[in-house]
Amino acid sequence: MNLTVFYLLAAAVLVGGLGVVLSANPVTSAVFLLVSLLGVAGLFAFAGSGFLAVTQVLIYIGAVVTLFTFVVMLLCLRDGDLTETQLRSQKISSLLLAALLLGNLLAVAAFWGGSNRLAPSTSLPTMESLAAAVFGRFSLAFELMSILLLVAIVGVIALAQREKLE
Amino acid sequence: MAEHPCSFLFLIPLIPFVVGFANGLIGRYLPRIVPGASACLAMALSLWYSTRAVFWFYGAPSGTVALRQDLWTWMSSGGLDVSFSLMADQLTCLMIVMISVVGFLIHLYSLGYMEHEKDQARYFSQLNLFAGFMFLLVMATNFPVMFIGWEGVGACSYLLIGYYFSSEDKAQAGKKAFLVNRVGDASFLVGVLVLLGGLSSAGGPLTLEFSKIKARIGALAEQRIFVDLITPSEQKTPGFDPEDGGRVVNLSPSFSTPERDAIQSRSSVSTTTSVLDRSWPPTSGQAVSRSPSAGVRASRGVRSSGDSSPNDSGPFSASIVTVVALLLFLGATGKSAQIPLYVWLPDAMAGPTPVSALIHAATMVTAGVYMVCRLCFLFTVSDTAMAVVAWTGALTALLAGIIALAQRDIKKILAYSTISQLGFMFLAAGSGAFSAAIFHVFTHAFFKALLFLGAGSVIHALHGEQDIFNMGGLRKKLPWTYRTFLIGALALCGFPPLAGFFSKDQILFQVYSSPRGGAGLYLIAIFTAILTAFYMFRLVSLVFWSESRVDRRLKKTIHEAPPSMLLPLVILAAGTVIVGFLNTPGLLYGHEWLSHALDPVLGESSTQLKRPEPFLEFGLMIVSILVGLIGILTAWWIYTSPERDDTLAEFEGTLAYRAVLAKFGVDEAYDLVIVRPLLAVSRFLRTIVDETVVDGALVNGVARLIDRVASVFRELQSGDTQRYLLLLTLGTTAVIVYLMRSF
Amino acid sequence: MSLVNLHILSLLIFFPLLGALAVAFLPSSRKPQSSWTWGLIVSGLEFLFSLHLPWHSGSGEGLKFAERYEWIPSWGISFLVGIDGFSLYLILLTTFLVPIIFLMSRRSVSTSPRAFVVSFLILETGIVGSLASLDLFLFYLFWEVMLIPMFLIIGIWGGENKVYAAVKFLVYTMLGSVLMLVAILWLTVRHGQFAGNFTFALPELCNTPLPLTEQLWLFAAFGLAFAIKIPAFPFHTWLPDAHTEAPTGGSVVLASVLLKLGGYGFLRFALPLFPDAAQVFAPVLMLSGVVGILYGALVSRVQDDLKRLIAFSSVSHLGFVVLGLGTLTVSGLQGAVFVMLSHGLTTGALFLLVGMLHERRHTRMIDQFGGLQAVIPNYSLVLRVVTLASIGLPGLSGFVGEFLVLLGASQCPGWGRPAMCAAAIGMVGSAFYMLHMFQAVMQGPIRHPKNRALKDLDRVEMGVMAPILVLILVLGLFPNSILARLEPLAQRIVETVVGDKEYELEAVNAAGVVVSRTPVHTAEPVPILR
Amino acid sequence: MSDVQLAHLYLALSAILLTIGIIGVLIRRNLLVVLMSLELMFNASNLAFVGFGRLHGGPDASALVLFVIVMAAIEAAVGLAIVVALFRASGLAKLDEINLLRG
Repeated sequence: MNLTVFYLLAAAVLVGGLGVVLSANPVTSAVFLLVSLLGVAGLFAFAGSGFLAVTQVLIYIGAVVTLFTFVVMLLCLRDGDLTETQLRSQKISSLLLAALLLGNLLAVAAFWGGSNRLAPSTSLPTMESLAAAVFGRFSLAFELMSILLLVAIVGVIALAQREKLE
Repeated sequence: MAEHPCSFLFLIPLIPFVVGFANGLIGRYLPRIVPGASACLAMALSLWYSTRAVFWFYGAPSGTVALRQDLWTWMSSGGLDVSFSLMADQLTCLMIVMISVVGFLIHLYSLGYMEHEKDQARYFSQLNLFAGFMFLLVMATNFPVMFIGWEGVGACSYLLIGYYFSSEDKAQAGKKAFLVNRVGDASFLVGVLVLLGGLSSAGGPLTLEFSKIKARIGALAEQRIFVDLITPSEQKTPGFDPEDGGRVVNLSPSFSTPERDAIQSRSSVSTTTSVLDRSWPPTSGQAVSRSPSAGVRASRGVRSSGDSSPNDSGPFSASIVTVVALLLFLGATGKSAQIPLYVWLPDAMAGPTPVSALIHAATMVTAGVYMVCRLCFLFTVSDTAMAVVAWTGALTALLAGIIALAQRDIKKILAYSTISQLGFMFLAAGSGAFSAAIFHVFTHAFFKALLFLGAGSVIHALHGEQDIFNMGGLRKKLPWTYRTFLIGALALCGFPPLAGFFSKDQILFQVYSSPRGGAGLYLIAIFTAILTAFYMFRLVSLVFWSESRVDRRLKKTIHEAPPSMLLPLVILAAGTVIVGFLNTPGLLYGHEWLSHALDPVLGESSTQLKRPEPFLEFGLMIVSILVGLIGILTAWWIYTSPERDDTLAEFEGTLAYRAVLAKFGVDEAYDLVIVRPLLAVSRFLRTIVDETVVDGALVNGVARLIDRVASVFRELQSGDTQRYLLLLTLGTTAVIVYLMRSF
Repeated sequence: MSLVNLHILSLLIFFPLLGALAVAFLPSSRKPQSSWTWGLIVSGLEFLFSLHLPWHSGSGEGLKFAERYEWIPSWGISFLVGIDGFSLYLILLTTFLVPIIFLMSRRSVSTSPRAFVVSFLILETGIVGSLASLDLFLFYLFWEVMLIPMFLIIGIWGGENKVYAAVKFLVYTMLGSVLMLVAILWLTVRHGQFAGNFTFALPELCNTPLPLTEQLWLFAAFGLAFAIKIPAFPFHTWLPDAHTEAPTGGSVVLASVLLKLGGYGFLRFALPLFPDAAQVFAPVLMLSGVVGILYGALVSRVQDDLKRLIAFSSVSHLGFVVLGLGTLTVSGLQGAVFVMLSHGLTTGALFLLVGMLHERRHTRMIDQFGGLQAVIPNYSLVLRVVTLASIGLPGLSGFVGEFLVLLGASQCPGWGRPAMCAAAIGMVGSAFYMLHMFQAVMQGPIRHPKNRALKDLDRVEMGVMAPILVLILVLGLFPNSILARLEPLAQRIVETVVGDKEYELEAVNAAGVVVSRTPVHTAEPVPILR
Repeated sequence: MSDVQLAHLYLALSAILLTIGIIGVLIRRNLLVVLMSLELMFNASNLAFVGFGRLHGGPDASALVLFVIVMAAIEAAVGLAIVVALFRASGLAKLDEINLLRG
């Protein structure tokens, strides 16, 4: 049963991603983004780390995508703003390059010769172990991350101030 | 042979210097009379001290060759000590007395002449500075100190010619004078340094003191004497014994250096022997064909070639002396206006007339003659140099005399006559009659200063009119000027018993009879004497005798000069009458006092007849008097009576006349050959070489190259994030490919 | 040795720096006028301090006022300073000129005088430091310290084309000095290989036994830096731009002192360090000198900007310096130093005078002037004296140096004599352009009505010019005290270069006491290091 | 099925997703879409982490994913703020028209 589930989720992820990239209207691409992110969340759950799935749903769907949609609505881009002018040559070259990269990555994924020490698959990450890791070994990273958040908050506020800008 | 210390010599140049500086700095703020008066006072003091120096010198213990005062060490470098010291020997005494007397009189004259000028202080300060430098020049004991005076007088003359600076061409004349002089000065300096190089390569202490150099060259000089006198037959020199000549003939490498020098130096004889041959009209027909000298000449033909290159740093040889002498003489031609550097003197007449009288007639222009005579010991070593000096002098005298014939500007005529007289002096010096040259310097200082001052008072009376064809009939208007000017003119023409007669006659006689002179030189000189008499009395008759051509308006205002201008005229005229008797030839029951006085300085190196030839001398004397009379009378006959004007006019149409009037276009030639090409080259260097090649192509070219290279890499920093991502992806792919190569 | 003598040099080096800090940060110097006053006070005190040097340095050769403190011992870098005749007079010239520059710039410079004063004081530190330092690293440091303030001075207070000139100056000089840095490091490493210790101190680095080819490369690197600075012939093109665009003060200090550091560098470093290479390069120097003399004279004759004319005249005069260095004779080296001093005075005075004219008339084009002598007699008197001095009229300062250089050339075998003749022609050339300049500016009729209104020198300007004129006269008449001090030094260099003797530059021990040094390339390390 | 195969599948999926994101950033000019594509790339990396974590066990992978999610949130916030500011300032929402810093 599980492989079919995986394939469904993967399909959702990929379709969502392609939709994000290909849809002309930012609103639709936001919706597609939602789809793709949900798929990723499902994959997290499928991999057995439910906490990550929950976080994914809360932060991404709850915060990020909403934010995107707000901004899209806020800017209320007219169709004139959406016509994208760009050289075909660059598009083609980037597609080629992406294909090359994809090939390489798939090759890596395919031929990657496992790992010499396989962990017992029973040791799924529990909440406790995760908390211990985050506040123990990764405490420095955690602090830095919080500082980064603070900075980001301040920066966003500064950027979003209206009167500074005209 | 000692040098007697003298403690006040330094005052002679110092006083004019100090007063000159003071006038130059604060003179403009003093009452009008002060600068002139103080300047005259300074000159009077210098005159007093120079006369005192003369008496001190003759009161000095016997065996004194010179008074000397060592002030301080000017430069000491690499074994060469240049001491700032002054001296006074017979020659210097004569010069300083002349300078201070004439200088004082001209300062006095300037008081009257310049009284209407508003910037008197500058004039008198520069005049004083000039006097100071002139004293320094003649009192120097070594080359560098002499060079101070040498360049200083040039600078002062530059400043004084450009006194009326607000007119373009007068400033131009000043600059021209300085530049032409500077060429000579550079060659003078090079000559000194080559001499020094010769001394150093010869070993022994480096020195630039005249006396020491004289000692160093003395050995050479003595050997030269008898080499000179080989060609004149031996009864001229009792001291000459045949086996000496024999020893000179068979050269062998075993000779010691001075002897070999002597022989090498004889190499230059062969070049001038043709002159020497002709220089012995009656008696030397058989003297020339004597074997030894011929054999010597033959044996020397080969080795004479290598010696005479300027870079010859071999033993101190006569060839170096030749080079040095020629370089120094080029300097002399610059300072005292000889071919090829005479062109500045006529333009120098742009200065105020007293300046022309003092600097460009009496003192500065004779500095070259003084230098040659001061270094006679050096010049006489090289026959080439002596011949060059003599012939340059003769040709300059002739050329200037011819050009003077056609000039209309009264001062230009006098200027060219000055050049011509200087030519006479060099002719005398070059033919070994140094005392005669100095004697002519002395007399010429008096009567030429007199002539210039007279011309000055004429110009003064005519309010600046200088064209002699707009004058005439001034004999009545300016009686004193006329008389004094006439005396001067007669003296210049060598009319007895005035000063010019004795000096010029002595020169002519020496040139004719000296082994270095010769008939050719004598003929040129005598012809020039005719020209001199002619153009001088063309001047006199047009200015004073013929009826007046002055235009009406000026006629009323013509007036005799103020006493402060007349007094110097009268004194100089008196001097012109007197000074000739300083050197009355023995033939006229005189004692040639001056020549004998100068003998210690000039004697041993001047080649003169040891035995007087009365008939020859008397004959030449008569000839020169007659020549002078001819010139005077023709000039009078042509220019006094108006009915010859039309013949003159149609003569003035001829090509020859116009060529002479155009001074043979020498100035234009120099301008075309030297000045314009130099400026063209400069512009080429500036625009093409400097701004285009060196700066443009090389310096900024490199900059442009770097700029181009950088602009290629600049594209990577386009600021386009998407391009960055492209490159990033490319790099990642490359890395992965590299990592996956094993599969 | 008194306490003053022990520390006078570091005082002289760092006092202007402190002054600069004071001017920069003291609140009392907010007002422009007061910053000028501060600058005058500081530089005046500096001048007084520097007067201590000639009075207490006694006579004879050797280093005076030496100081040595280990700075970075592990790399053998030490703060090692000391002066002898070569540097003494250039230091005096510097400290003498800076107050004058402040006096003159006070009226002309209006934009941000504080920065002006500060950068000039820093520049003074750099100059004095590089003149006094005997440690190659220290020398390089001060050498670079000089560049930045000069760059700012040209680039901020300069004329129309100032940025181009400033950048050109900076890049050009940097190029040379960077190569010199490479050479310094190379030399130190090699010396370390030979002597077993690692030092930048000049006394130990002398007589490092290097093979000829290596010496040639190193000499070329040093020589390029110094030749650009002098500037010798092909490397001169930054000079006219820098001079023309720089403000008056900048031109003065550039012409009077900065250029001299090139010649000083040859005397102090290039010749003693690489004697064999110096002998090889001597004809090149002579050639470049002669070409520079004639080329500068001709080119400056046809300039139409006064400052450019004087700049090219500097090229011509400094050609004499290069020629004198190339002759490798005592007289030549003495003459080179003396030409540097005299040129520092005359050309500095010329730039000051041109600056005064520019203040009054706001142009430097020659054809804008003419006949000024009638309007401003005192100015023309001063200009005339300076002109004659710069022409090299004997009795004024210009002649002595040129005469000695020519003397040296005449004693130098081989190409000496031809070089001498060419240089003598160059003396005519100097009259050629200077008199042209004087006539065009001062004489002839007054063409431009503006010129009738010019006002003559005022008291300050006279007070500034008077000491310069007096110095010109004194140097011209009594040069021998200076020459006597220079002679043994020049003698020593000549014996080292020509006569293969060891260069006996006294070593300085940690206490700053001059001790007679033991030869470097003996087995045991030199005692004075750690 | 074994964890190894699953990890391979996760890796493959993350590779594809990453490529899609890159393509998005490369060929789209609309700032919002570019940002979304960035989000896609973040998620791709997360997938890779989770895959490895599944393989190796232990909490580290999850911790890293957590941090990456926070990073993504930050990035989105800041990026959107910039977009808004830019749009207010110049009415631009297109990447190639924003080149004020272009050298």
